[in-house]
Amino acid sequence: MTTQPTTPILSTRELRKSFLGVTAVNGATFDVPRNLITALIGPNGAGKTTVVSLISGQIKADSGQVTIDGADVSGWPAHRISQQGLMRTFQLSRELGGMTVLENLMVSARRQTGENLVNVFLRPGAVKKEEAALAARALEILNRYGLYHLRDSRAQALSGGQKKLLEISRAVIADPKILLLDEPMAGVNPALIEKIGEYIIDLRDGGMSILMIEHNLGIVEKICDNVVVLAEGRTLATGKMSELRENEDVVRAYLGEVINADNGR
Amino acid sequence: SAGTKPAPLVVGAMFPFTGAKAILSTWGTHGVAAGVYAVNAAGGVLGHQLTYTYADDAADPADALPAFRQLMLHHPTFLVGPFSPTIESVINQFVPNNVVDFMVGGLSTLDNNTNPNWFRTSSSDSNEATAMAYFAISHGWKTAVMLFDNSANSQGFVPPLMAAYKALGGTIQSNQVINPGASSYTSTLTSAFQNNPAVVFDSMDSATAATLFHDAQQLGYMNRPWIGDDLQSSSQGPYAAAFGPTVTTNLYAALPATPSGAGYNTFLKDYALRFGKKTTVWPTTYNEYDSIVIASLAMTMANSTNPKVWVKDVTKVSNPPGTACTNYPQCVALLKKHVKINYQGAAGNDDFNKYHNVFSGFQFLGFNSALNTHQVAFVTPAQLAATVAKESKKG
Amino acid sequence: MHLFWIDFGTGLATAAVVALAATGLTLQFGITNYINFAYGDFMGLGALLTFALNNQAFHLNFWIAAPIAAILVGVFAVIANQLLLAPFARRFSNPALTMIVTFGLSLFMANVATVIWTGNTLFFRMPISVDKKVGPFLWSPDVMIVMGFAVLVMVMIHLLLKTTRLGKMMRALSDNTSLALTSGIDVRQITNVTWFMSGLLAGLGGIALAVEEANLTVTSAESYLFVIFAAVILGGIGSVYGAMLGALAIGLLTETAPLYINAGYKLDVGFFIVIVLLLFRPQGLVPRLGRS
Amino acid sequence: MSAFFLFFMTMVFYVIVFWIASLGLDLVWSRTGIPLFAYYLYVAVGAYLTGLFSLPHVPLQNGVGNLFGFNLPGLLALPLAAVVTGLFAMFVGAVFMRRLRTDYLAVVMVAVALVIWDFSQNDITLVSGNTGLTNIPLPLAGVLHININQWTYLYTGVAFVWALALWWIMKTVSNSPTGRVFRAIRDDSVVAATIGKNVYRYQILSMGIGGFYAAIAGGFLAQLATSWNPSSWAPFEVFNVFTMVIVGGVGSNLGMLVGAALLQVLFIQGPTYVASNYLHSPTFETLAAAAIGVLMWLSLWFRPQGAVPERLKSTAWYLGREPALQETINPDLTVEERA
Amino acid sequence: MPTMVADNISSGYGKNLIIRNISLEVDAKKVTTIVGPNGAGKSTFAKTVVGLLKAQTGSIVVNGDDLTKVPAYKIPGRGLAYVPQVQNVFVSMTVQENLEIGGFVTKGNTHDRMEEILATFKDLEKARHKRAGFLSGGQQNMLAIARALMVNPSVIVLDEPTAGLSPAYTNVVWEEIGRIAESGTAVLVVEQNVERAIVHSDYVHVFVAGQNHVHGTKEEIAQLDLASIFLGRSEATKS
Ligand SMILES: Nc1ncnc2c1ncn2[C@@H]1O[C@H](COP(=O)(O)OP(=O)(O)OP(=O)(O)O)[C@@H](O)[C@H]1O
Ligand SMILES: Nc1ncnc2c1ncn2[C@@H]1O[C@H](COP(=O)(O)OP(=O)(O)OP(=O)(O)O)[C@@H](O)[C@H]1O
Ligand SMILES: [Mg+2]
Ligand SMILES: [Mg+2]
Repeated sequence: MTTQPTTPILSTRELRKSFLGVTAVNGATFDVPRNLITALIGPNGAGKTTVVSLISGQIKADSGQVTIDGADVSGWPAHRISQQGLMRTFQLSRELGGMTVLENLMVSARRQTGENLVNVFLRPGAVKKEEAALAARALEILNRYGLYHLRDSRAQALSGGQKKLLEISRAVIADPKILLLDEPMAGVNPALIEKIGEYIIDLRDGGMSILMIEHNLGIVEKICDNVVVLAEGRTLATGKMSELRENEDVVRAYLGEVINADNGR
Repeated sequence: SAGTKPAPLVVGAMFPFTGAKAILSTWGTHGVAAGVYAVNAAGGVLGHQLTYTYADDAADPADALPAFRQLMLHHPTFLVGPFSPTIESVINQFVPNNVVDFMVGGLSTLDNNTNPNWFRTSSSDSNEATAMAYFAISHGWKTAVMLFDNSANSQGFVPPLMAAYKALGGTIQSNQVINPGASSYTSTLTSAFQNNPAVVFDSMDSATAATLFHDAQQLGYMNRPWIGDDLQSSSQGPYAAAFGPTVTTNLYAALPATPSGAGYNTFLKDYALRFGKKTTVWPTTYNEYDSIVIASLAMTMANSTNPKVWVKDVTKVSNPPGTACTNYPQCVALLKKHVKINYQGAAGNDDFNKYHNVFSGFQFLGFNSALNTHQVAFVTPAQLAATVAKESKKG
Repeated sequence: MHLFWIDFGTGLATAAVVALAATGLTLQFGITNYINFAYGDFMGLGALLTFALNNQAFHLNFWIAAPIAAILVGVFAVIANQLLLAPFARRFSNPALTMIVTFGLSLFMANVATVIWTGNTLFFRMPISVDKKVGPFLWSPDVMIVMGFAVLVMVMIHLLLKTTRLGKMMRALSDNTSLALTSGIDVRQITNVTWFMSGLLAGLGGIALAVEEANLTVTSAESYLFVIFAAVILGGIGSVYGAMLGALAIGLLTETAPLYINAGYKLDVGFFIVIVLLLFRPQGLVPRLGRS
Repeated sequence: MSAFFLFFMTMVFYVIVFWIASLGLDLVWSRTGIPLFAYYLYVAVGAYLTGLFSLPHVPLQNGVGNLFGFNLPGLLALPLAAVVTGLFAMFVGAVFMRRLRTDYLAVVMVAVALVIWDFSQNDITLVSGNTGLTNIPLPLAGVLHININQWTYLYTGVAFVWALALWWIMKTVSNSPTGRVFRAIRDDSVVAATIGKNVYRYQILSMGIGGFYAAIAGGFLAQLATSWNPSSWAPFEVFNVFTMVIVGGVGSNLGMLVGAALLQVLFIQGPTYVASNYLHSPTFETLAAAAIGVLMWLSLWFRPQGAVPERLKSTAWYLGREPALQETINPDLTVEERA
Repeated sequence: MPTMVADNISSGYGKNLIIRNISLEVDAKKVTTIVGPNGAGKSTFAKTVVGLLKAQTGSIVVNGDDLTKVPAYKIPGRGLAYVPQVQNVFVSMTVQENLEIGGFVTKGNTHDRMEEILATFKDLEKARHKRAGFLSGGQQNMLAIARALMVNPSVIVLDEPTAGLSPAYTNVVWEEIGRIAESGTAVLVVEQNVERAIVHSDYVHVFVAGQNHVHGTKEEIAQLDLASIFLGRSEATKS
């Protein structure tokens, strides 16, 4: 939080998406400030995961606009958005099960000379050197996230919590400008939650901007600089967690009573 | 030297034993076995007995070459087969590997063959097609539809049949390519028969024919003559069985050569001796039988079992001029007396032209209610030649 | 116009055959979530067993032999599932591998059937039926029986799935296998029932196909398999009603197409439509909620 | 003796050809996760194009002919055909990979192969329908003035050199970062896209390489048999190649050689020989074909990793040595044993 | 006598054992909770109890009825119901059909029971003819629990019923759990959130690395330094 953010790193405008007649996202509009941790909270089925998938391009929006670092990326395919400097993790971990943990990280790195076949055959030396350097960097990250001893196991053999960590380290190695985390703490034991919280703060201090979905309000309060509340696919409120606890709309939609089953969905 | 018998001579036979065309191997093996039986019963060739060995080409060109190499392991002096689908993938092997081949099958692309070691003992489909056209016109059937499946064999009929039919003054109203194995041909038939043709020419595999005939019955199209190729010629065969009630008046099948006469009777006798009286005489068996007799006679005449030597005598024993002979021992006896012979085989005169093709006449068969065949007409080689001459005048 | 209606009638007859088979295929897919490439051979087995009972072994009347044969195919399908497919599906979560296993089953069945029945064209012993004009259509009594029967089967399947306990259990299983197990559904038994029905319908479809084709060979149903697939995919794989709809569409399209294009390509019309449809609507006509 | 050697060489030739074919399928199917049931289509396209490139133009007459022909030397026609087939495969990939989910893709791929097979049988204007291409020239035979038997030896050698080169290329590709991206797509294509890989482009690339390999195999088959027609490539023959891949070991380049040899010798050529020479009955052969299905089941069940299993790439493999880094034991992350 | 007794259970996937020699008891009218770090084997234990995994050693007895060798699909009929953590409803079927399926294990008419349950779960009553796939995550969890209750089980096993639920729903679900226990059912809950578990349950088991590390009443457990038990990584499962 050294430089005062000028333009938001990420912003969405009037995002809309429905599945088979069910509206999941209905005009979500919010900004993610630069170099801060922003939480995206809201009741189950509010459309949080869908919003993240719309931003990262896994799902095409019915309408609306997404801007990353000033560039309008609406309608771009997922890989191009990712190359723009955005990384995401998944609510239900999606590891590359048949590859080793080390390879899970290596494959995620950006701009590899060897990912072009021409270079593989014409510049084998350069590719080889780059690979060794990359492996070393991946090992460092694995060490930081406590996965070093698992480097040569197949990723599918990891436990639930380890897979969450793998998701985060796989995003980190790509050194994104903005990181989207979908419930990184869900199903993780309390001790690890603390730890992951610290890692996320470290990443922010290293210059990354973060948007994380989370139901654990304790941790949200602790580490997030900024909170966006989503309900029924719409942005309900934004602000600091402490302010939002006072906000009646937020209390009604999320913290207090259960929403009625007939409310639109 | 006394007491030791000369080594047997090997005949290699290459047929599809597996795959969709496996039925052809039944034909081929019966013909080869009958021929070998006939020659051995008469004391063999130059004192050698004949034995035979088979290889499976599965009617697949990619499998034909290994099959050929398998046969060569037995050092055959000549081969019988393969049928049309695979001949092109082995034909270039015969000269370098010093083996003579006798093929059975109508593939019209080989009508102008120049390979010295290749002979065809069955008449080309192009002749058969011409005969079918001639037969139809001679009955006054001047409008026709053509229903030929997409196999190489059937499609080989199409250009010569069209040319001949037109040259003789007929009109082809519709030429449909039949895609085998469909569940119905109703729509194909309805569009083909729109203009009420006088006659139908057809060739297809038996399963497809069963479906198509069934549909044609439903639509009432079986009330006119259908002229099929030699596949449809067997007594109680699947085509006749599927044709329906009008089979006795409306189904005709072309059959190359003249399975009648002395040569054919000799063949029938040998066939019955080898397989028993009741065995079906499969199509083309007389062609394979003739192939073996002709090769054996050529070896006898050349007094050599080396293909390089005797291949030159193949046409000499089978073509005129010469004393006609209709069975192997009789022909051998004449050759021993240094008489020039002209073998008249089971399939007819077996005279090879300069492209090593035989050019036989065709008979047309009809069926009785028990689905047995009887000859309805015969188209002579001379009539065919005249038709072809007319075509070139028109073209 | 006259020709069009005759072809349309044939299309309906074809649709009946395709619908029988397609329903069986899609039921099984719904439960097991992998495509059975041996389904064409199941169909063929139905026709071949009918042939065996009709012409070879007991010389039963065709209309008696056919249901017995179809039931035997059902039993065979259960055995094939128990001994081969279920163990593979349990062991390998990747359905593509089980798909390859069914490919192997197809190869196995086709070749063993060739050993038993040869590759020759076979005919049922049944009287030749004469065509009848029904409205603008031309149908033989055999084909009309097949069509009526197909409609009856479709209605029964609808009632089974929507109203009976067994049907609801099947739908539950198709939705989520392990949850069905812990909800007290005997998954193995329901899976077997499904395979039995799938086999039964395959057998019936194969027999109907042979009746329509007026003959059978060991591989004729196998080569028809992709027409069935086309119908199933068109309707959205795993969806029973979709399969019925798809069958109707494929039957009518392929049989009327030759009025406008070379008849040699009429089946390709079906494939072509499926390919184009999938490019624009990848989930089929009737998409299915649930497993994604 | 020479008959035996020629037979042996022909077998070797087939093993080499199917090694090449299974290398290509292995890349597309086992390493990129595309259920390419249309693989034999590319074998066929390669064969047809090799023929057309090396044949002269034969105008259609009496239902036989080829629409075009370039009279190129066979040695050149083969790689040229493979390149064109690779581009064709990429085109097919570009059309179908865009939207389809895996099981639809599998079926649609078979449908595409069947439609084109149907077309190749029905259409007589392009490549003579079921008659197909004939008299495809023997490369080099005319130049060196050798007969077809000597040529068989020579060309088996040529095929072997090709196979070695293709093996080395495949090895290099699969060990490269590009190969790693392929495997990521196989494991989870959504993840591959989120980490910035252009999944579609890599899938098409994989299809292109696979098409190239298939075409080389097809071209060799056509040149050896000097002919090619629709019965040379019933689309379901692809099952044999899948079995080679499974038996050899998915993802293993040397495994493909083992799989190809095993299937060709023990399950295809062997039974044919035994059936016709000793048993005089095709039943045995048919049962051997059925046994290929059984072989695949047994192999998948008892040795799913195949004869030569794929090796995981360890840290040491990447670094070229054991990692020097010692794990920092993070005191927060260790289990504290309590009594 | 406890309603359910699990004695000396060991189990795992394939050849490697994940949990070893675990014993625990669940009493009627009581909420018993299992907590523990990720990978400790909590879900594995739950799956073993309900027959999804085969117990390598030990026995499971419910109301004196030995269920150890009983196949999974017969277990609900014997009074032991299970609600998995994820994918716990039949998404393509309506709420009512989901409940009907829950009733299939009993022979008799389940209509009255369904009305009874729908009366308790007001949200579900309103969504009666909706397909379950269109419910929100929390409502789906609710439906799953309701379905398990259709047969009046003696024991109900809930695997992380509140994971990923919003705070509001989390409260609702815990209240419901309390009510279920009051009605006479023995409840076994697997839970991540230790604080919650301690508040709402009567008895707590702490699993660490596949073993029942400590257990006691909620008061006893509250005394322990749980953080240091939890802090740690589960051992890697190398294959
Ligand atoms: N692929 C899909 N098909 C159909 N409906 C979907 C799909 N994905 C999401 N939905 C629906 O969209 C709505 C929003 O879902 P989403 O997963 O975005 O919610 P969420 O806010 O992330 O909830 P949670 O906190 O439970 O993860 C839900 O009603 C859900 O059922
Ligand atoms: N299907 C499986 N195959 C092999 N190993 C598995 C499987 N499922 C879980 N495991 C392993 O078993 C161990 C225990 O898993 P389990 O799911 O029981 O943990 P848990 O205590 O429920 O953890 P969490 O709180 O993360 O859900 C883990 O190490 C995990 O890797
Ligand atoms: Mg979510
Ligand atoms: Mg768990």
